[in-house]
Amino acid sequence: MSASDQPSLSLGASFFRQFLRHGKALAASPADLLNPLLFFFMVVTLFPLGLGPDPERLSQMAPGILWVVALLASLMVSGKLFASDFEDGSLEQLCLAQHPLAILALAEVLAHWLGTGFLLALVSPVFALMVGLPIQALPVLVISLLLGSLCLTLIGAVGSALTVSIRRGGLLLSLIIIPLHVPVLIFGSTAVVEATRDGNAVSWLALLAALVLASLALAPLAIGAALRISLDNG
Amino acid sequence: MYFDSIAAVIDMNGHGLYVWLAYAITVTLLFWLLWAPLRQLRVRRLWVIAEGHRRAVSDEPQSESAHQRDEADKTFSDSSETQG
Amino acid sequence: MSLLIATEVAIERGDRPLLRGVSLCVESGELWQLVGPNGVGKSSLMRALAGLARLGVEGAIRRQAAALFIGHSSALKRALTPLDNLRLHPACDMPVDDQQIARALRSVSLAGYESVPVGALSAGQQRRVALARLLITRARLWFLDEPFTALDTAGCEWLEQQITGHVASGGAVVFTSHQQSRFGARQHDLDLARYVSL
Amino acid sequence: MWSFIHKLGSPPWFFRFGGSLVRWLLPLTLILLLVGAFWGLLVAPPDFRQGNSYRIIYIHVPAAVVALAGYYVMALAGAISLIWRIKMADIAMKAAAPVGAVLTGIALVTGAIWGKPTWGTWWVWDARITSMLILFFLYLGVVALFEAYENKAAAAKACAVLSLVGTVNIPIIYKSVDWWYSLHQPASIKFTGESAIDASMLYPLLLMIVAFYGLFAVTVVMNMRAELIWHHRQSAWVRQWAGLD
Repeated sequence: MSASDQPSLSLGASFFRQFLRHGKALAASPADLLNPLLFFFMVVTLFPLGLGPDPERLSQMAPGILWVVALLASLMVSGKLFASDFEDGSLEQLCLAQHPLAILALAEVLAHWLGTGFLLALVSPVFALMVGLPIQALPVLVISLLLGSLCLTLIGAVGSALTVSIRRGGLLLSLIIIPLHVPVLIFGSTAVVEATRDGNAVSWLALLAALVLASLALAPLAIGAALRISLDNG
Repeated sequence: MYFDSIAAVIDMNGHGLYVWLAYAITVTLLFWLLWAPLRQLRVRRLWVIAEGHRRAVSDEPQSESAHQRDEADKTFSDSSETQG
Repeated sequence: MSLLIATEVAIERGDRPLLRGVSLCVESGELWQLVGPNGVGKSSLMRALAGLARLGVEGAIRRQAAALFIGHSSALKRALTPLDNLRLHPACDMPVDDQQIARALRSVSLAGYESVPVGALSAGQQRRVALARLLITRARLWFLDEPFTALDTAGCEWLEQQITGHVASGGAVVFTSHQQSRFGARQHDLDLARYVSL
Repeated sequence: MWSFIHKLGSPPWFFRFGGSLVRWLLPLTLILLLVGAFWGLLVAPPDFRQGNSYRIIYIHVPAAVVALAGYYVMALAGAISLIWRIKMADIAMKAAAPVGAVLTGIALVTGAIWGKPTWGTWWVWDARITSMLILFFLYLGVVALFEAYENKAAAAKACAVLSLVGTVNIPIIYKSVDWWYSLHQPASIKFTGESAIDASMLYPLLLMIVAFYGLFAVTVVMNMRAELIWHHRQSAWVRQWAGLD
């Protein structure tokens, strides 16, 4: 049965396979896809209730509100990223794959991002109008959330990999990840603020893009190491 | 010396409260930083000495009950390992 | 050709030493069972030999061939169908088409269950889906941790055939099991009681 | 040289070496702290703008400087433990984390107290103080992660990864907070000014910084010694040290 002439799986095939597997598992439970959107929707409505309905004040704070809520939504979702893989033993098998664990884990993180952060960014204009964000700032908001959510998901994945073997690790995940989210929040919300004032949002988006590239390059290394450590602790 | 009297030192023309409050908090925290490991070392030394005596006691020919308790402990700790 | 060479392996759990000085050389065509009382460290040693655990493991472990590990957890996504689970399995090491998977599922008598989500299957059926991986792998070195648990007699016979077939074709299998020497003379036993470190 | 590095790795040797180090470094540090505090509090002139509240600089700045340096020391120990698997590096990291956290706490508290007379509010969202607050969260994250793991060997490795990720992020965090601060409130004065401070104030400050570095080293070594004893409580050299045999 095990003829050795057959070509073994290439890295690309394994990468796509892992991406598809996580995507299908995520798509199979629509709750996981809807939860972040509903969370975003509900928490955004809290701000006018807390700060008062005055549209002038709300629209002035809109970029900050939208970005903080997007960050919290990403945080809430990051906890579940590797949880199911850890429980059903897929993580163990991932360590045995021929290809580096960091790359395969990156495939899972990207699939997870598509299902959560990406959708959030596309739907965010609806929430933006609720808090009175000027129309001309909407494109920058969507771009900043697209870039930002990828960065937040990658950093959140590092936290998730570190805390996956701890039983009630959710709170701990927030504690160790929020400080790392600060630059993303600053660059993202400032870009949208500049867009509302017709300032140069592009330079802030460029900084955000730089963070995304850095995270794409470095986060997988930390994720791979953290997953192996969590397995030893499990 | 910049100040000419103790009262001036305490008052520091109005800012004394903040300066001395900051230094007081810092001194207590630094003292705790230095004292905690020393106390921990002492506590652990006493534990090691106490453990030494317990071990000395268990080496001599024990009474029946003590022996059984050791046996029970050993098997219990073995089976508590769910899988090998 | 030796597929696995382990020299002077020591296993620690937390900071409590379990085993020390374990040396093992598995040649192709050999079948090894790790034997020892409950809690001596069979599973821990198995995971170390398969390369799953690094922390608390000392000594040199060299695997000369790709390894396959099947443990207690089945590594199956409950929401996916057996077809998807086997096609997209994280440790899958060869391109597989649907016919091969269907044949494998038929071989573990799960024909017709191809598109039923794994979550809806019974524990025994899930176990068989996990074991179906043995038919679609190129790994020559198999590590099976308690593979016979939750299997009925038919399943055990099937598994015995797979193991003997794999060993006959030049592969090697290291497994743990509660039953003693299920393969009789054809298997080598590694009694871990000799390596327990106090 | 290499034999020295190698010996550092052996617990009994490090325990004795640490003991002799602490015996002279601890008194020296205490003397430096007393002299520095006396010099800064009573001898140095007050700042012409802020008056005597400026004297808090002699504990705020040293604590902030050593707290930041402490994080890098912790991350370095983590990197050594991850790369060369040296157990002593794990113990160094576990010992450095709480010390760094307390020093960051000191920097925050003294900064807040200093803000009251200067700007009339207990908490001021100044760039430096905000970055210090985030550094405090980074420290708490490492300490909390260590406590959350049951298998302490895995805990050390996990904290090593987290502190290395933190180290990469610290410059980015500091820069982004600076830009955030300068964007929203460009006009207000710098907190601990880069303005060249007068020599009569600079020397006590440098002395206190050295003292705080000494304090960091002493507390970390003492924590490590206490940890080593617990880690090897069953071994012969510990019983010998406790005076049993």
